[in-house]
Amino acid sequence: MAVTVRAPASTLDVARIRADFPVLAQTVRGKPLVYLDNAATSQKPRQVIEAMSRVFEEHNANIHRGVYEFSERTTAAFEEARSKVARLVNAPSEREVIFVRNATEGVNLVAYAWGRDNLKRGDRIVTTVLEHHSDFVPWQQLAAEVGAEIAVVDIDGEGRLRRDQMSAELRKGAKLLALTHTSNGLGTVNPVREIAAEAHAAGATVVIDAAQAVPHTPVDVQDLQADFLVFSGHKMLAPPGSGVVWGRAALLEKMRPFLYGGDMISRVSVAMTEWNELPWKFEAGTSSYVDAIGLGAAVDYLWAVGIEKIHEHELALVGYLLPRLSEIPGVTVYGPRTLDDRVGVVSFNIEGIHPHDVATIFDREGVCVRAGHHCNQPLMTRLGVPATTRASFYLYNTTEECDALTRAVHAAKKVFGV
Amino acid sequence: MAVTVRAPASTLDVARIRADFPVLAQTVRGKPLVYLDNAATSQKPRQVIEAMSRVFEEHNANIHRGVYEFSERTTAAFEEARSKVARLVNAPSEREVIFVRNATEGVNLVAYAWGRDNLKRGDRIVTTVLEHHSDFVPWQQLAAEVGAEIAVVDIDGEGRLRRDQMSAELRKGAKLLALTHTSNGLGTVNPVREIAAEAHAAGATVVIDAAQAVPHTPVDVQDLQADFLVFSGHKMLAPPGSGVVWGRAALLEKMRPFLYGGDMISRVSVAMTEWNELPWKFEAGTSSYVDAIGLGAAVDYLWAVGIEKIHEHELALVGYLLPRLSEIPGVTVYGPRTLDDRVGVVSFNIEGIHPHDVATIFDREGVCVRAGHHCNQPLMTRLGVPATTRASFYLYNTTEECDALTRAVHAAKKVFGV
Amino acid sequence: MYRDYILDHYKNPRNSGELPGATHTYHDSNPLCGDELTMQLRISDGHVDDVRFSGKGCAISQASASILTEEVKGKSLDEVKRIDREHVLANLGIPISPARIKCALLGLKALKGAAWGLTAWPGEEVKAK
Amino acid sequence: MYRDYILDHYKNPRNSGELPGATHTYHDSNPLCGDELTMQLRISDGHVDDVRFSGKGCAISQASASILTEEVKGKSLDEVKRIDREHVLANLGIPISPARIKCALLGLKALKGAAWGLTAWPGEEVKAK
Ligand SMILES: Cc1ncc(COP(=O)(O)O)c(C=O)c1O
Ligand SMILES: Cc1ncc(COP(=O)(O)O)c(C=O)c1O
Repeated sequence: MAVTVRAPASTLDVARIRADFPVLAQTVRGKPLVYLDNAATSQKPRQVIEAMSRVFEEHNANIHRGVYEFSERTTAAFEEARSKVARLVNAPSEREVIFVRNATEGVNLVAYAWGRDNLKRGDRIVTTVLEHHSDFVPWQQLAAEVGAEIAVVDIDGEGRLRRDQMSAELRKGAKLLALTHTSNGLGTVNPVREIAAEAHAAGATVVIDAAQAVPHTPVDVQDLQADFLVFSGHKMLAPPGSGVVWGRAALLEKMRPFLYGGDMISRVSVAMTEWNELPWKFEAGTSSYVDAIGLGAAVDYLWAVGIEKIHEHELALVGYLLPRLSEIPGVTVYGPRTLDDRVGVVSFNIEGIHPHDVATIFDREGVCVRAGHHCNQPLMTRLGVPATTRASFYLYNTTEECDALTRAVHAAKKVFGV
Repeated sequence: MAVTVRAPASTLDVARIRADFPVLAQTVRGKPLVYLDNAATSQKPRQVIEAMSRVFEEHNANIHRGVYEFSERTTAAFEEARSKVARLVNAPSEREVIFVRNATEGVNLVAYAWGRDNLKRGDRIVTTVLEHHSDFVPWQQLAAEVGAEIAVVDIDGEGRLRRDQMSAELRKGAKLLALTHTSNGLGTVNPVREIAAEAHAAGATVVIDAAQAVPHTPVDVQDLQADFLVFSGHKMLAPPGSGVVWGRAALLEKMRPFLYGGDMISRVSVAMTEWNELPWKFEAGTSSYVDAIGLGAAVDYLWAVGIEKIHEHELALVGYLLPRLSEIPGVTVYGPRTLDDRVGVVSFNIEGIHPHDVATIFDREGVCVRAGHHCNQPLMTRLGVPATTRASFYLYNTTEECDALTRAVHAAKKVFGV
Repeated sequence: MYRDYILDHYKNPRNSGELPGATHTYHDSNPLCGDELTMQLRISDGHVDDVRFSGKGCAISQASASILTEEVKGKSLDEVKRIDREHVLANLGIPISPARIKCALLGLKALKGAAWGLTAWPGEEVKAK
Repeated sequence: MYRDYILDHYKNPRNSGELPGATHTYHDSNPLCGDELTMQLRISDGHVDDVRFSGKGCAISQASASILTEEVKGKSLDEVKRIDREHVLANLGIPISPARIKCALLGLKALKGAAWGLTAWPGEEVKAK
């Protein structure tokens, strides 16, 4: 399969960026670390690691309820992180930004607190074969519980959503659209704004899984016309434990809470409970406030570099890798063959070698890639493969690392004699 | 109110312990920090802070799914933390230890995944007026949803559970007992083992809120005969974001999952999903693995010091403070007046000064205490006060800090002329 | 934070108690502290003829409410509606720490609720059980 | 990890295919990798008369199963039931990294399932929808 693409130029000072990431100086079995598993999780710059340690070392205290300076300082840092996230996705109000553990908990929050009260027998949920399990299984289970139907829109041969099918499904009527902004398996970017408009016209509420979007491209919840949007901090330089649900205040206010307990209440008596205001109504118990503060520091870092520039940098790497990888005999690349509407995810297989064997051999070369179903089993079934090997980029990756990857492909072929 | 108690001797080398906690060297408004809000959250030793940074700096990668060395190392560290937690509470198997964000999420997990399928109209839930909102509101809301009844057992004048009433309520029949091991508002320790036995005899499932127990006293889930037990890492030297549900495997296996998504599945197709094995069936999406690894380091630290010794140290501080505080005119102390069955929590009020004003004045003296309802509104209503001032100890506190507290009481009285 | 001025208003609240013939009444509370506060206005000809507050709670909330009642007497309803947070905080004449802002502003919230004739604060309708 | 020995078993699996007259059959899989494996035994007089496996997946899982089939032929059912993980890993003669252990042991799991006459692995009954 020959692929030629016009690679845009990157304007990032990658050497300087790499110096901020202590882990990138590590070696694996004596070889330099080539970390190409960013769609699974990103590495963290020292600015984030230090922002977290600083809380513990300088003013740690539980937030919101303490009438003393340390608690006030920690609360301020936590709420400041919320403001940064709100600005990042252009949320109309910070009240709409809820901290959760990860994108998965975010989808579940919407499914439990909005879905159980708003979906009923016979209602239709429209989703796609590109969804990560985290944006599929919660809806599948909710549908089974309430008796709703699920329509799963297919992709074309290049891994792009079948827009015709999507429109047709929405025209049949839908109560909910659950759509991934960006596919973690193939790197496809969906035309969310257009589809959301059609979904709204059909009367559907729109939930966007932006776990692979917010880290890599500018995302504007108002421009997309989403109703809910979820993402995970750990894929965007922040620690695991820092996830976000953004939701329209008008919807969040009408919803029942999800988790019950401390901090999300305003008043509790034996007989009844009043809820706290947004966003705290959805944050029960002690928040992962240090993780959230880490996310705030990550947003600062991404802003300073420039998210649009990061996107261009990743496309430059895809533009570099795609033709080189595709020309190797026996290699099949899945997903978009051009740079339009895609991010820095490259999924492929080598004929005659199982992806797990590929990843094991790569590991010996210091190259970290993912091999498996990528929490995308319906997509794997659709592609007719048990698994793929996936390389995914971020701001610190280089063309030299792409070369290391192609060298590793040759090494694997040699071992297996294919 | 005169109180005399025989204070046990502490055998901790507190100076050495304090040297491990960077935050304790801080000053507040020029005065040494006196941190007495440990029931809200604890401070962290450098061993924990460094264990977390080390992951980010040396081998960060997403867990469970990566076929390369960094992922394997991080997975091993995460699962090792689980083993440590299992040993800490003497769980029969690591499969029974589920990582959640905090105790609150833990109770909600049980309420959603066990409660919704096992409680029905007319069933009785027995609980107590000592419960934290996190072990009360989830049951109150579930009861309202399914039509179950809630019986709330009272306390006596010293803040100890009315055992007679508890037995009587259980004898009436109960499907669920939700019981706090240790009161965060008063420091009372409940006779959990005896009550659990009565609850089992009545046919009830037993959920224990051990958020204030595991950090301060040895807890053995097998000895207590609990069915579920929850606690939070951040109250025991670990970061916020590291909570635990322990549950009997036989119950966990029969339960539906709670959160749906990546990692908690074994196989997903468009039509159906199979769940992963325990404990991962209950851990959807990317876990807060760095927080969990921090909890593992915290367990190591607590073990090295000795949890029984920590308990004795705290009782020594209560034994020192209680008589000195009680003899100040206008001070009312709530909760047990002896050292039997209690932990290092001292709740009090000063006549004529609202607790929030007390805490503000204390803060100017560098003394951090909590003022408010402590997420214990039913208990406050029972005590007939809007709020209390609460000092709570941990392994690094000293008798000098108790003196700073009593000096601050006098300062507050002087300001208010009472 | 506890200047004599504040403590004096706390211990000897002005315009405290029940207001006979009140035309506007609003109750608010701060469940976190257990502060409770009711403001009552008697309006005639669009002006505050008389004002009273009653409540219990911390020194900051009670003193702030007391100071506010002194100020609004005789003001027009429009003037009352225009009083803002900054003004109330400046009136107290002391730095208020973030955790205590709600205490300091409870009186203003109740006053506004009364002046606008509200029955519940927008967005804070009881969402119970 | 990929010694010639392993690659040879992967490319030229021994005892591969369908076993006519099988008395014991067990299928297992590793959804994470997409590995699938069926073990079939023909037991007579308490001994393994013949054995076959079929499946698809990574080199480690397929080679490990192939090696195992060579070993069990002629063994008593009791001996087969006693084969343990350590033995299988030692048989492979290469260090297996933690993430690949499941691959290396899939053949053993299917063999045990067959030998014990299981229909599903204990604790892994399908808990769907
Ligand atoms: C007894 C008790 N239960 C539950 C909790 C809730 O803990 P978290 O906020 O970590 O969920 C607390 C913490 O204040 C507590 O003291
Ligand atoms: C598109 C997409 N959605 C959801 C998720 C789930 O993210 P998390 O595991 O952080 O909840 C991922 C992560 O793999 C993803 O790529």
